[in-house]
Amino acid sequence: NSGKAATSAAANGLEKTDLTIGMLPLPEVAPVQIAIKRGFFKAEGLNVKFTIIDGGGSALPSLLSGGFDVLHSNYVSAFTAASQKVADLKVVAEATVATPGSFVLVTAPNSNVTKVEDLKGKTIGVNTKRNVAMLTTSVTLKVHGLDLDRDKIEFAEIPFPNMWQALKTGQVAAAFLPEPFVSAAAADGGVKVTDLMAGPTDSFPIAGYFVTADFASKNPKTVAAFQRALLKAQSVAASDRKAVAEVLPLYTKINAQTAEIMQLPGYPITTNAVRLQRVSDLMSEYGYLQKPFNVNSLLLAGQK
Amino acid sequence: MLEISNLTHTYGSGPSAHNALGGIDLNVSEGELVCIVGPSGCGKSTLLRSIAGLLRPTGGQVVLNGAPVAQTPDDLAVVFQDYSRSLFPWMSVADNISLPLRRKGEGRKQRARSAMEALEQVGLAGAADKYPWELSGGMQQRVSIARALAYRPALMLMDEPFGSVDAQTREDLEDLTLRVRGHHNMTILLITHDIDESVYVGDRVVVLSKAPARIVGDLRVDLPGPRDQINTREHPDFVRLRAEVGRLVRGMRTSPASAS
Amino acid sequence: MLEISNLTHTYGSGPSAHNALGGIDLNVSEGELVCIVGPSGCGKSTLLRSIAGLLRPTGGQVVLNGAPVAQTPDDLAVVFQDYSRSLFPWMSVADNISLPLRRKGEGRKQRARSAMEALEQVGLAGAADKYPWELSGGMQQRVSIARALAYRPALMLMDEPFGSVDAQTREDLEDLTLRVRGHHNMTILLITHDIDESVYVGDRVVVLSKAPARIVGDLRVDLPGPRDQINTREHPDFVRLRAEVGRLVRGMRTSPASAS
Amino acid sequence: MKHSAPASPKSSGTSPGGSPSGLRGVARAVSRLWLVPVALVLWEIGTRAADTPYFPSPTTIAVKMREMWLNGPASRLWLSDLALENFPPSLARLFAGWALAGVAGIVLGVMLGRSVLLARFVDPLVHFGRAIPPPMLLPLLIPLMSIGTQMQLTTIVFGVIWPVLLNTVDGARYVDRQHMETARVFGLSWGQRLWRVILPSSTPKIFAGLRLSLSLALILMVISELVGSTNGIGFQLRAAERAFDPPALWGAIVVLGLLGYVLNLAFFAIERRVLSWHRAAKQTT
Amino acid sequence: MTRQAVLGNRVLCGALGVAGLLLVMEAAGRAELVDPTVLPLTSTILTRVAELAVDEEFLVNVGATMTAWGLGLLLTVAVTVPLGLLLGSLPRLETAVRPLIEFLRPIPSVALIPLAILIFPDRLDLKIAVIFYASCWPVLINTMYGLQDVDPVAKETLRSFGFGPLAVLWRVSLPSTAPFIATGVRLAGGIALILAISAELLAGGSDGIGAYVIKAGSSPDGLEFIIAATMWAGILGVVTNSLFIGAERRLFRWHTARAGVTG
Ligand SMILES: Nc1ncnc2c1ncn2[C@@H]1O[C@H](COP(=O)(O)OP(=O)(O)OP(=O)(O)O)[C@@H](O)[C@H]1O
Ligand SMILES: Nc1ncnc2c1ncn2[C@@H]1O[C@H](COP(=O)(O)OP(=O)(O)OP(=O)(O)O)[C@@H](O)[C@H]1O
Ligand SMILES: [Mg+2]
Ligand SMILES: [Mg+2]
Repeated sequence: NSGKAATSAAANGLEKTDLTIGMLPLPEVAPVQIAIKRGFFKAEGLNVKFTIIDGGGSALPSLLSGGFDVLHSNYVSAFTAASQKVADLKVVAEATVATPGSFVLVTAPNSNVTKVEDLKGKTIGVNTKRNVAMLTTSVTLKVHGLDLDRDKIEFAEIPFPNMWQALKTGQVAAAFLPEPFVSAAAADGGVKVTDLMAGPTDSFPIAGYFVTADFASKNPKTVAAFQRALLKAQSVAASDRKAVAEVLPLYTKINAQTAEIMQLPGYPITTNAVRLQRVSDLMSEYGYLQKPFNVNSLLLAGQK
Repeated sequence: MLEISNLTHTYGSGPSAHNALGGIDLNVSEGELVCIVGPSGCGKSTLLRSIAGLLRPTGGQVVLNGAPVAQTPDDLAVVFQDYSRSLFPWMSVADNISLPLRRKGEGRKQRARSAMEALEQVGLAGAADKYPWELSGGMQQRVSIARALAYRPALMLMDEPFGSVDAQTREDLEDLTLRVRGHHNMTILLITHDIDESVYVGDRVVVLSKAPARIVGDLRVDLPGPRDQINTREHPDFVRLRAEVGRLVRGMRTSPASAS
Repeated sequence: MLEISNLTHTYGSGPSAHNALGGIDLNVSEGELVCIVGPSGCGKSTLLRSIAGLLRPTGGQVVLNGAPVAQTPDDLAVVFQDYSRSLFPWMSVADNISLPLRRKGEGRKQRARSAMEALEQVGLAGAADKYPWELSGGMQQRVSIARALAYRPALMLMDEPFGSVDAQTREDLEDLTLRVRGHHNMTILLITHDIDESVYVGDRVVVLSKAPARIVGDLRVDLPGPRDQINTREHPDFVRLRAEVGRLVRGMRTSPASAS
Repeated sequence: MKHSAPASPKSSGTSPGGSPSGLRGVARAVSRLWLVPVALVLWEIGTRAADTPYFPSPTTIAVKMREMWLNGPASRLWLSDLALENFPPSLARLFAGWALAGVAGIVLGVMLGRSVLLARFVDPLVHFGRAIPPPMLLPLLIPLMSIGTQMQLTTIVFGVIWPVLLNTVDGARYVDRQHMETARVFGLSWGQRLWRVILPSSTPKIFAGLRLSLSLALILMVISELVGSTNGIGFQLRAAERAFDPPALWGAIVVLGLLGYVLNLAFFAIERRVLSWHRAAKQTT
Repeated sequence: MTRQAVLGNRVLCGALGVAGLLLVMEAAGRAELVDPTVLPLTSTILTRVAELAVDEEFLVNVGATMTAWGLGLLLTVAVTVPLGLLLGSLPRLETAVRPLIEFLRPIPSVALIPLAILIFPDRLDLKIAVIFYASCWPVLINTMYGLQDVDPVAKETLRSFGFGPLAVLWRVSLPSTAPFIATGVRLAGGIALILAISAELLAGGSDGIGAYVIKAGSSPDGLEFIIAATMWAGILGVVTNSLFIGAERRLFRWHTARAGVTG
């Protein structure tokens, strides 16, 4: 099999066949696993390995130093880095867009917070400040007529696995939770205050796959091969929930049971500049970016 | 006041074990000054440390005022052979001396006075504010004597207390010890290598054999009147006793027991 | 070989300064054994440490074999007064002795042999594999003597080397020192408090005054033939010299200088 | 060592001959600090040559620091609002945590050092605790205390107590036997043994531990501000990291370094006083 | 077993101490002093701890962490002890370098990890570098403090036999400082473990306890595994520490004997 891969690699003229991808252990990256498992990468002549990371932001240096070739990162971090000119990045593909119910503002059972307006003067838990969690929560608050400064709403950084602890002990009044934490919280009596991905954040792009501009220009064929294989897997994931549930235990601790009931994110099969620009625009609106940032600079020639 | 019966001690175990005390029986009555002599390394310090409760002997027992010694007994002072390591380098000389006096319930002023007095007695009045490591060997030794004397214990154990001072100072310290003992009715055990000294200061001289230490001689010193460096040392009994002790000590070195 | 001229040393500075050496002039020729006596705390160890280059005197100089001593001179051995602290607790007795021999370029076997031999000479043949802290005070002192003897230095400095051993052992060690000195033509400076000893082993006895130390007597000891513990000590010259040294030392204690 | 004589505790610290003249003070400062400008220049040259955004040059960092923290009025020592908002709470956490850890470490350390039996029972727990990375304590801390000061202090204490504890255990356990025996013989009370013998004799080691833990406290202060905090130097550091603002990140690092240097200087001054006997006693000429 | 035998047995006493604490914690959980849905019961955690012990995947991760730990600590000792001896015996150099040391020491490695990644793309190199950075300080400081504690008479003895400063350093200062250095290394051992795991946590990686924890964090049920992995970090700490203690006891018998510490 590897012999075949090698020949096809030669035939394709790939500049680099061994790729390492840094990714978070989330349902978002299930397609990468599908592509590995079903040999989509192999078929393109690629040999893909993955490394678990803790956050797109803190792993970015690894991408820059060549520790990874491809990085799975949320857009907020990546756009911030790009606009700060810390890194010259290119989007290889979109990883996920939000689906209803996959990112929810949750409170503990018996909490006196039942609707968004009750959050005045309260603290909200997010996994990381200045990321998609805080951005979408801020947007939602604003939609409900709340203002962070005026209404003295604060954010506290708490890792997702500890969020339920923090909610139940009253450390935070409400928390931003993604799946599968939403399902788990619901099972223990957690109350959904609001879906965070609605209105201005409906189908909000969450994360994508990035390479450095340098890598993209030196390895165009490899990047194209990677895209083809990944997109194939994206469409499998988008249409076949079983396929996702199957691979989740390979790289996460999500058990089969949870995998079946949890809300899956959307797996887009195109890279949509307009959609991405929405993230960037919201980021400048909420002060995450000092000046407007045009995502076109992140796109590869074929995506524009 | 002190009854030692069949005291034995062995350091270590197995093939490298060393039998230091081979069954010591010794009674010391109150107010007595007993000198202990014996060859180097025979077990004198070991005996003394057993009496002070610093070492749990492997056999036999030490009874002090009717009670067996398990912990360090009350009202005891020791002048250690290794005096330089027994002074606390973080305290001035005066503090080193007055620290134990707290136990005697003496007030701050009283303690300072006692310390000064003791320092004067050993000829170190000027060294009160110095630190031990600023003193010469002999001065350190005198500080540790002063500490023990100022404490006025019921039982005083002295391990070669005058080994590092000059002849004249040594005589003064011997006389000082005798004087203090007389005033306060202390019981004193004094280890020395100086046979003359043992006869001069002792009421009794106990001679130990080579390891394992056993008592090979226990001589009562019956010298007349208050002792005096010149007359006592010329007294015929002194000369006789000294020769006798000398013979006993020397004998030990060539006795078959020493072959072990 | 050794010329000391106008050596002074003051410890510390300011009001608490202590003037230990007050101008010492001393010449020692090769092969001589000079004994130094003086009251406790007068500055003997200070003098010795200056000669060994362990202390930079505040004035004067020490010239050894024509060269001023700045660093520790070559081919020197010291028996420290504080013998227990000068032995290395992490090494066995044999290793303690053989360590300096490395400098002499001796091989491993040769070093072991020299160490054993020295230990036998001081009567500690059985203690080679023990650690210093397993030995009695007197045994430790003998180990440190053995170390110096095994080194066979050209110049040996001994600071109260026989203070902690019994009378018989002391005599043996005195004779041993004399013997080794004769064999290897060492120059020896020996500090002692025992006036008899100073006369018995010394070619010369130098008497120091109370602090600041000055030389108040320098007596040549002209005793006949090889010395011998019994005959020498009975020799009329011995008795005379010993009395003279005694007078000098005692005199110092009551001289007005001592009031300082 | 070329000192002419061991200084006595009274005269230690200042050079012989009383107060140092201005010139000598300058010379001393130069001998102490000459390496700093050299290092700075090398750093500047190195970063300029490398020219990567993650490693800004010291001048860039300095400009950024000035902009962030030093644009206030002279009456406040030029500290900006941002500085006043973030530095004092951090320092308070730092000192409170360090002091708590110091006291607890010394007390526990003496207990464990002197009681063989207690040590036997508790030793595994100590070494267990020591090996747990403070950030991993979170699941245990959240249920037990409230986010904010309580949890921050706990994190700091938990992180910095170990050097003090271990060094104190060591110091208290290995008091020279002769010293302990002397104390026993003269019937020193428990308290006297502790205050007059065990503690003084362990101070060199305790100070080594305290010194280590002081810098650790700075580190733990940062770590403690990573979760649930709304101000502090660590919070700013995290924010700079999130905002991909390397000069600000380095600015926080430099502040920590400077703070550490100043704290250590102060600590050193205290230590010199407390341990003067030790230095003098152990000095060879 | 008699009371004497129990109290005399180090391992047994330690186990009793641990068991006692665990019982108290379990009791607190059962009495609902702490909500078991918030903090899992001690018995639950212990089950997870036991599960991990036979979980091959986890053991591979432990292996990776310990490899980094061992190499990092080795590098630390190999570099820092000589450096500490050098600085401790050359006061002038020490004075000059001290500002830099004191500046570098308080810089948190967590802040440095992202920067270190840029220099060390390889995860093992990164871990070793970070471990070195954090754990060299206890060794350095303890070495320098230990040097101050050397008995001057011992040093003078060797000097008097004509040995040079290097020989004195090697034969007197080093051995007599060794117990102090050992304490520093023992401290460093704990810090190194923390840093190995922290580096894995922050920088990610394909293996290591920290990587396992990140993975466990992907799921709400992961909390128990995270706590269990934390327990394993502690257990590794106890194990490595007892190895150190055992070695120290062998090497520094003289030290213990001189202080009169029994057992
Ligand atoms: N490190 C020091 N600091 C200050 N003063 C010192 C120091 N060492 C010694 N002295 C003082 O110098 C004087 C001489 O000390 P030295 O050790 O030379 O005496 P010594 O003649 O050897 O006495 P001894 O026979 O008692 O050993 C003493 O008065 C002592 O207090
Ligand atoms: N800690 C120890 N471990 C093993 N053996 C020891 C220990 N302490 C002493 N010994 C041995 O016990 C014997 C007696 O020692 P001790 O100190 O009692 O002798 P001593 O009579 O005081 O001798 P000295 O007159 O030389 O001081 C010695 O042979 C010594 O080697
Ligand atoms: Mg003895
Ligand atoms: Mg002396």
